[in-house]
Amino acid sequence: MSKVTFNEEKCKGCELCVSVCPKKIIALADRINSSGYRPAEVKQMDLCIGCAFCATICPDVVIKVEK
Amino acid sequence: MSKVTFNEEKCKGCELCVSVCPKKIIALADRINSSGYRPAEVKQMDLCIGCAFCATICPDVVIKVEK
Amino acid sequence: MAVVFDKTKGLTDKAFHYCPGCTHGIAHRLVAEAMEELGVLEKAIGVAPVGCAVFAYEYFNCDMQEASHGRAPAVATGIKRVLPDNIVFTYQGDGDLASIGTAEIIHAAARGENITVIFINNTTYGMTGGQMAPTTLVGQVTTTSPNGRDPMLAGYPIKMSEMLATIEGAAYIERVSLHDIKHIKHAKKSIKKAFENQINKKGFSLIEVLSTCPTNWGVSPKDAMLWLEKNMIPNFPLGVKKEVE
Amino acid sequence: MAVVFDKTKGLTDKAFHYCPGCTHGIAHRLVAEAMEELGVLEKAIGVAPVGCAVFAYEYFNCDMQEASHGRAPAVATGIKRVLPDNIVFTYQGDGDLASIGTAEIIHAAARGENITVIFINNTTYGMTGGQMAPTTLVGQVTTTSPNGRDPMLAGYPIKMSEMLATIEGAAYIERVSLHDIKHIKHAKKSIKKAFENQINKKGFSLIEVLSTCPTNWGVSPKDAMLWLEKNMIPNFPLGVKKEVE
Amino acid sequence: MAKVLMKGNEAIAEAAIQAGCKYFFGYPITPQNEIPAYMAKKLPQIGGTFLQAESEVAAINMVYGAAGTGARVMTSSSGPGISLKQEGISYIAGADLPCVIVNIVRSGPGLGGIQPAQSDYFQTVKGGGHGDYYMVVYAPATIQEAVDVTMEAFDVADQYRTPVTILGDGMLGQMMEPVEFKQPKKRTLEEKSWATTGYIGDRPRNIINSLYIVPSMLEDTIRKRFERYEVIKKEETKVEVYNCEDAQIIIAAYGTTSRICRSVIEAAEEIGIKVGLIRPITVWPFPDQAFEEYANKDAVKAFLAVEMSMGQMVEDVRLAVNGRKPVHFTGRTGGMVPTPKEILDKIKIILEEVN
Amino acid sequence: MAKVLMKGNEAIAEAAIQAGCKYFFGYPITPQNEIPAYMAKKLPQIGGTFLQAESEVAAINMVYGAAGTGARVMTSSSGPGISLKQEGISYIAGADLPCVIVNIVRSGPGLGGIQPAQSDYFQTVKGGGHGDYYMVVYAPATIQEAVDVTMEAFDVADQYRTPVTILGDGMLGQMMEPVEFKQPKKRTLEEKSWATTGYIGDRPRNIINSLYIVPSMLEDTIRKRFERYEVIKKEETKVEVYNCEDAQIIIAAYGTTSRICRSVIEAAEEIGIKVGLIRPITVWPFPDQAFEEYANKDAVKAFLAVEMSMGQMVEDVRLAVNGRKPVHFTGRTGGMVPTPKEILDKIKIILEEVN
Amino acid sequence: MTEQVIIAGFGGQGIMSIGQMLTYAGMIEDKNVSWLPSYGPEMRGGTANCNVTVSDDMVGSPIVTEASAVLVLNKPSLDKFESFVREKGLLIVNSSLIDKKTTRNDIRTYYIPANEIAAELGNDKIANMVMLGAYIELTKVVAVDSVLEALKKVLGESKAGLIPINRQALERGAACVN
Amino acid sequence: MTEQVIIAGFGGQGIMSIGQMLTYAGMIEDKNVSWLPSYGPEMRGGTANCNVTVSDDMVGSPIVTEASAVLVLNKPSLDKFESFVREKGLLIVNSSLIDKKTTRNDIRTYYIPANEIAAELGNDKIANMVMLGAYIELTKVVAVDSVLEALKKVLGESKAGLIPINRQALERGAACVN
Ligand SMILES: Cc1ncc(C[n+]2csc(CCOP(=O)(O)OP(=O)(O)O)c2C)c(N)n1
Ligand SMILES: Cc1ncc(C[n+]2csc(CCOP(=O)(O)OP(=O)(O)O)c2C)c(N)n1
Ligand code: SF4
Ligand code: SF4
Ligand code: SF4
Ligand code: SF4
Ligand code: SF4
Ligand code: SF4
Ligand SMILES: [Mg+2]
Ligand SMILES: [Mg+2]
Repeated sequence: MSKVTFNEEKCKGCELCVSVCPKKIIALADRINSSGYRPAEVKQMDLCIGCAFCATICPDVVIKVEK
Repeated sequence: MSKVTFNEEKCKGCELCVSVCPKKIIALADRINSSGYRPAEVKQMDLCIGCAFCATICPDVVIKVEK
Repeated sequence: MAVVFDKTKGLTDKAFHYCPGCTHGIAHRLVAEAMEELGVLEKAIGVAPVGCAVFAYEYFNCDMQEASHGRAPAVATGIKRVLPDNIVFTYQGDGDLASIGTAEIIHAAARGENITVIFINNTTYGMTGGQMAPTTLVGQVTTTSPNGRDPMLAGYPIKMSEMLATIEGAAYIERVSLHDIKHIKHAKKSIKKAFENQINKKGFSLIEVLSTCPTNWGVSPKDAMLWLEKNMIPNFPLGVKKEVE
Repeated sequence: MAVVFDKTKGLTDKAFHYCPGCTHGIAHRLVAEAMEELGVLEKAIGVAPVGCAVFAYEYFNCDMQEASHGRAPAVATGIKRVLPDNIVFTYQGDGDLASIGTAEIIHAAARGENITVIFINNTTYGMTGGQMAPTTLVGQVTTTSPNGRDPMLAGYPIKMSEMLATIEGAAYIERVSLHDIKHIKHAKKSIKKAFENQINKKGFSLIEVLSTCPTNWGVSPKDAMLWLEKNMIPNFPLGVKKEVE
Repeated sequence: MAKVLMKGNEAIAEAAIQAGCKYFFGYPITPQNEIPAYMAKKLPQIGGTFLQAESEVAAINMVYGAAGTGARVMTSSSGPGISLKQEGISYIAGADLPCVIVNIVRSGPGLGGIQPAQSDYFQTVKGGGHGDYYMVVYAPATIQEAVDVTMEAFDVADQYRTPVTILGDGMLGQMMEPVEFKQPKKRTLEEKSWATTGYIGDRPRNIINSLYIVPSMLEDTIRKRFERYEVIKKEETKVEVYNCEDAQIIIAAYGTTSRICRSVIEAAEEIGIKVGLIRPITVWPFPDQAFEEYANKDAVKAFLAVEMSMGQMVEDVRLAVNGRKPVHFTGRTGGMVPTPKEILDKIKIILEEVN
Repeated sequence: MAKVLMKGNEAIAEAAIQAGCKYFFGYPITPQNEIPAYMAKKLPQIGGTFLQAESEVAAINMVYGAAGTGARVMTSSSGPGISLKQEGISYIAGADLPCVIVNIVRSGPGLGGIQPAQSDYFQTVKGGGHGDYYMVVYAPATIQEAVDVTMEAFDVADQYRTPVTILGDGMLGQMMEPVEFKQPKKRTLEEKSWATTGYIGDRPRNIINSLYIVPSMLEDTIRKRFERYEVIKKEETKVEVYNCEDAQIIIAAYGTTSRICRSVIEAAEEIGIKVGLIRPITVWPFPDQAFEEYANKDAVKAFLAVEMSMGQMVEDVRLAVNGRKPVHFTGRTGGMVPTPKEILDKIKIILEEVN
Repeated sequence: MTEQVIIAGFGGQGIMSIGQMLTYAGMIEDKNVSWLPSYGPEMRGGTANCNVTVSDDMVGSPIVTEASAVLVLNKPSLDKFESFVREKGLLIVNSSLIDKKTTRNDIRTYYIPANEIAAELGNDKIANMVMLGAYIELTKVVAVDSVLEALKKVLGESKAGLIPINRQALERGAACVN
Repeated sequence: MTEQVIIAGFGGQGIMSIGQMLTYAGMIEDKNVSWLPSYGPEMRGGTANCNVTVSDDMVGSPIVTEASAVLVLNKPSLDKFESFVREKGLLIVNSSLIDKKTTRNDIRTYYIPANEIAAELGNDKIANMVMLGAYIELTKVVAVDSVLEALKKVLGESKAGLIPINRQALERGAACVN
């Protein structure tokens, strides 16, 4: 199993991670961070394969991936 | 026969005309023009073939060639 | 559990000010990772441009100088001539490098200045609100080409990499893209090589990075990636334009 | 008796201030003859540079503007955009065009500005007493490369024509030489074509003219011609670099 | 024509077009980007040309070329961009070419900031470029005035063959106010017989040039230009004198700062202090006379220059007042805007000192 | 060390080298070409670097980069080239970088001429670049003095983290006089802990920058810089006061012009007129005090500023004299040099007016 | 009458446009008006605000330092601009996004659930108009009709269809303070 | 003693170098000196001139407007600088290249066939030294030996072989005015 953590306060909700996740498990949350963005989060962490595509494309260095 | 005339006051004695004349008939005069240069002149006009090489290379538009 | 991916030490903790989805952020990370991996952060001196990356001096975790618009290569030259053993790089946009800074980049290349240049081509002036850049595509609408870039009026986009490749002093010129994972990974390798060249005193290296500006293109970050792939790459073919062994 | 050769009406009667044997004078005459022959003197507006040819405005028998150092292409652009049907040309040295004016010439080419550029490459800054130019050859001694141009310090000479030929907006780029009669005659043809292109609205044309500077090279005018042939031509190959039909 | 609500930058651009400006060469920089954007949209519609130059250096030289053909032409920029234009401006002045330059001032030095400032006064008014020359410089306080002086600027440029600068600031450029476009009073302008338009054979060749290798000839051209400057001083100086009768303190302020000072005048009135305002509308030529006049009045105890800078125009105020009354300064810089309260406090201190 | 006969330009270059300048970035322009030529020859011999930049714009930015590493660095130029450097100079001032700029003034505006002039005074002294800043400006009158102030300039630049300009003119650059090279008085200079030399982990990252997007922060940096300016005014102002005791007329002149004025003093003496000379050696900071002192003396009837310009420094003289005495001006421009006779004639006229 | 208003919120909340609308409306009613935006490199995503003056007299300084009214649409704006309201002035808070209450009691404060109301009206984007409606109702500085006329000019005739929903938003805002 | 000299001729006649030599010699003798060239874009081929001051006092203006002596080596220079000689001053004319006579009779004028003498000495290039010799003889401003020492410094030791011919030139010049 893999673990993906988001530095939520830095996320800008650009959805690039959403678009590249091969497992389609990332989506924006409903809450708003202090900059006014809806941060991304992994909906089903157990499906994550730790490919780090999300982290590779994230322009704001929001994501940490462990495996 | 050809005729080559020099606008002596403009000549700077650079000898480029001297160097390209196929007939080797151009040389610098002994006199000095008002800018302090020895102007070029044709020594044996009768040998001139009117090729205008001299005029073509003259950087100061000193030379007129007639044929 | 092993860490597969984490923020590089080459970046400070400061949050980027870039717009959501802007690939400037990716480019920053790749440069920072390359420097960290090569162990040169401690002797690196970066030169930030005027452009959206103007605050790069707050992000790269090394000594930085903020240059005036377009003059980063000259500033880098001044640094490198004093400190030839340090690692000096510039990070510049297309307005900065391909427009106002044309002379500076060309002559840095011509001198074979042993520096690394990261050139972010996003076909527009992001910072000032989306004006036409020298790299703006034909037909592309910007605030200063409101009817789309008309080559009769404003000419054709400049291919800086191809032009710089004609210069003898240039050691390594490559154009890369950030529009998908595969290309991002390749871009990383190229950027790293551009720094390695400097370490090995090979001379002037420049990586042109095709990048997005979702804000001024008026599309979503995801669509911006697609637009880049579909419109920019045909106009700006990827690949190594020059490499001296 | 028929006149085989006489001063063109394209030149005023003012004597050139150039040094003895300097080929700037030949280049002037060729440009003036081309304009006279094409009948465009009356609608020509020339732009003089800063360099030895700074007084060109006194010699060309047409309206003239004197531009600041390196900016002749920008000045010409300003003129041509107002008067698209006039004939606008610049006459620039290698310091002017290939150094300080790099950005201006490249962007005029990129815009496909419909102007004619005469580029006098004499590998040095004649006017200011013989400093190194971007086109100075490796090893060439100048006042600012007193031990000969060292590529490690100052890079390699720039081949402007080759570089400009990579630009889409450029319609016609050729390098010619003035070192002997044959080449002078060819140069004349090329210069004339560069003006014809403008008349036919083909866009940006530039003729790079290899030229001598006997004064700063420290040789006689005749030896300067030989030096040009022997040293410059191998470094700056003659010929058409780009021609759009 | 009815009033329209416009951004300062756009209003200036529209005013230029209505004044017959058909050519614009510029380069983007905040806070003046709406000017090129407006020009890019509008000029092609009237058969003019907008061109984004590769740099400010190129832009000002394109202006030089176009102005040399006799066309009405404009450029605009701010801070760093205006600095880059100094060589070109000096050439334009030296070649006696008419053109209009808009400077929407941001804070400096260096990259500084993009908030409004008035710290380019010296650069604009004393000649940031090399050599002996001046430009006519308008410093409008409202968008309406910006429109009016921009339209006039083209006439003045042509009449005296001089570059003219519109000195705004970020605030003036970015704000919106209602404006009306009215043609300025008609001037009789000479034909531009000096322009390089192609030599048709019916006139001598024209040459646009600033090089005079013989010093006495260069001196002659400069002296002639300075004679024209004297005429400009006489004919074109503009100033607003407000509430100065019986004023104890007279504020000197231009541009948007003067509007803040107006609020101060009311506030001062309320606490029994009579404050006047001399507002240069042209900062070159500087309205010396207005200052001289009030410097000689007994009621006036002191002058106070207020600027968004560390104190630049204050020197011109001092020169005009010439020691007859104390001249004080207060200001903010770096994009900070002085508040009415700060200014009023300063006035109180001055009055205490005086009494 | 024995005296050597040197051209002004070469002497300045040698002085810089002896002051520890190891880097020079320049671009050719008359009349300062001997400076880069000298540097090109000498710097490689001492392990330094001479680089001919692609333009003045590039040169000043190379200076910025090198100065940012803490190195002693210089550039030189004239007229058009100095104008092109204005953006860079403003950045250098805004980033608090020390460096030395040599301006061997030629006549302007525009391409102008290459003969000596002093018409770049405003540009140099009031800030030709954008924003609130000043530079220390030395205006030497002899080649010896040029050498002395050049050597001092590097120390002053480092001590106050400011650009320093040596304001010469074509005459000073081209003439030869005997000179001696003496180290200036030793100053204790702080280490350049702010320099970007690579972050070795034992100090915080260093950043060379002039951008402050928060106006209050920008204002803070500017105010701090202006506090340093106050110290400079107190500590570094230099002036020569010559023959001013009992003088009826005091001439204000700097640089080579002041030498012409010296000849006038003798000539005036001969016909019974007492003329003094106040010669600013720093034109920024301007020696206000010297003028104030003599403005208060009864013997002094008037001041006369003499310049190779249409009158620029005269404004600083007026500001210092502040109306206490009349301030007159005479000058030549365009490369013309005022003659002693002209100046003496002017003095006679002034005295007639006064009496 | 001189109204000096600060309107502040996130970029994208329509801060600038209601400011312009108010200014336009003032002009339509032949009042003296000015609109001054804050501008900066961080416009995107960051906070946005503008100053509007509507007055019977000539507008002096376009900068509002002592506001007759402040409209805040997000929390950072409340923190930043609360103190700008002059004594007895008006503070209008978008309570949909701001859970905090003002600490000042020398001013008149209204809490408007602008986003909720906008959502009810079926268009998230018109929360700004709800806020404006409340402000106009409280001050009567301009007539609702003038705002709608301004809107027409701004939107262009083609989007005239959006007028009714905007009117509703203004009215719902007004209703909140009645 | 203050000597203010103008030396003028064609470029290439060695105008600048005799000026420098004189200046150098003055410095060797611990006098106050200055040398000021005319400079311009037309140095080549055009006329060249320089101003030299040698004085016991501090040098004021390095520009010579009222010359104690003028040395002219070609005709345009005579035309241009004749008027610069102050009353009772010295004018030295290279009569080899200048057939004209001066029109002034308030000054002392000497005509030296400098080029002929140089040709006699077998080196066309030292006509300038002949002129300088005449000048020094007339004014004694510096010693001949000082000039030769200056020459050594300028030429460098390697060209010391040229000293004798230069000494001869100076002497022949001096002889012309004795
Ligand atoms: C001399 C100067 N000119 C103009 C500007 C204004 N300016 C700031 S950023 C920029 C363009 C940036 O575009 P680019 O280099 O493509 O970077 P991007 O924002 O697209 O990343 C301009 C013109 C400036 N600061 N200085
Ligand atoms: C801005 C500026 N920089 C420098 C100069 C000085 N300058 C005059 S001519 C010249 C170089 C000319 O060289 P080039 O263009 O090669 O012409 P050439 O004289 O060799 O024909 C320079 C640097 C100037 N006039 N203006
Ligand atoms: S690591 Fe891969 S699978 Fe896991 S969330 Fe990221 S992109 Fe999706
Ligand atoms: S890519 Fe990064 S910034 Fe964008 S939504 Fe995902 S985590 Fe957030
Ligand atoms: S025309 Fe030909 S042959 Fe006659 S002189 Fe000239 S070069 Fe010689
Ligand atoms: S080429 Fe012309 S200038 Fe040269 S010597 Fe011959 S005629 Fe004279
Ligand atoms: S404006 Fe464009 S380039 Fe700049 S940060 Fe935003 S998206 Fe990126
Ligand atoms: S210096 Fe050189 S280029 Fe200039 S005129 Fe003389 S020979 Fe020609
Ligand atoms: Mg860009
Ligand atoms: Mg050249």
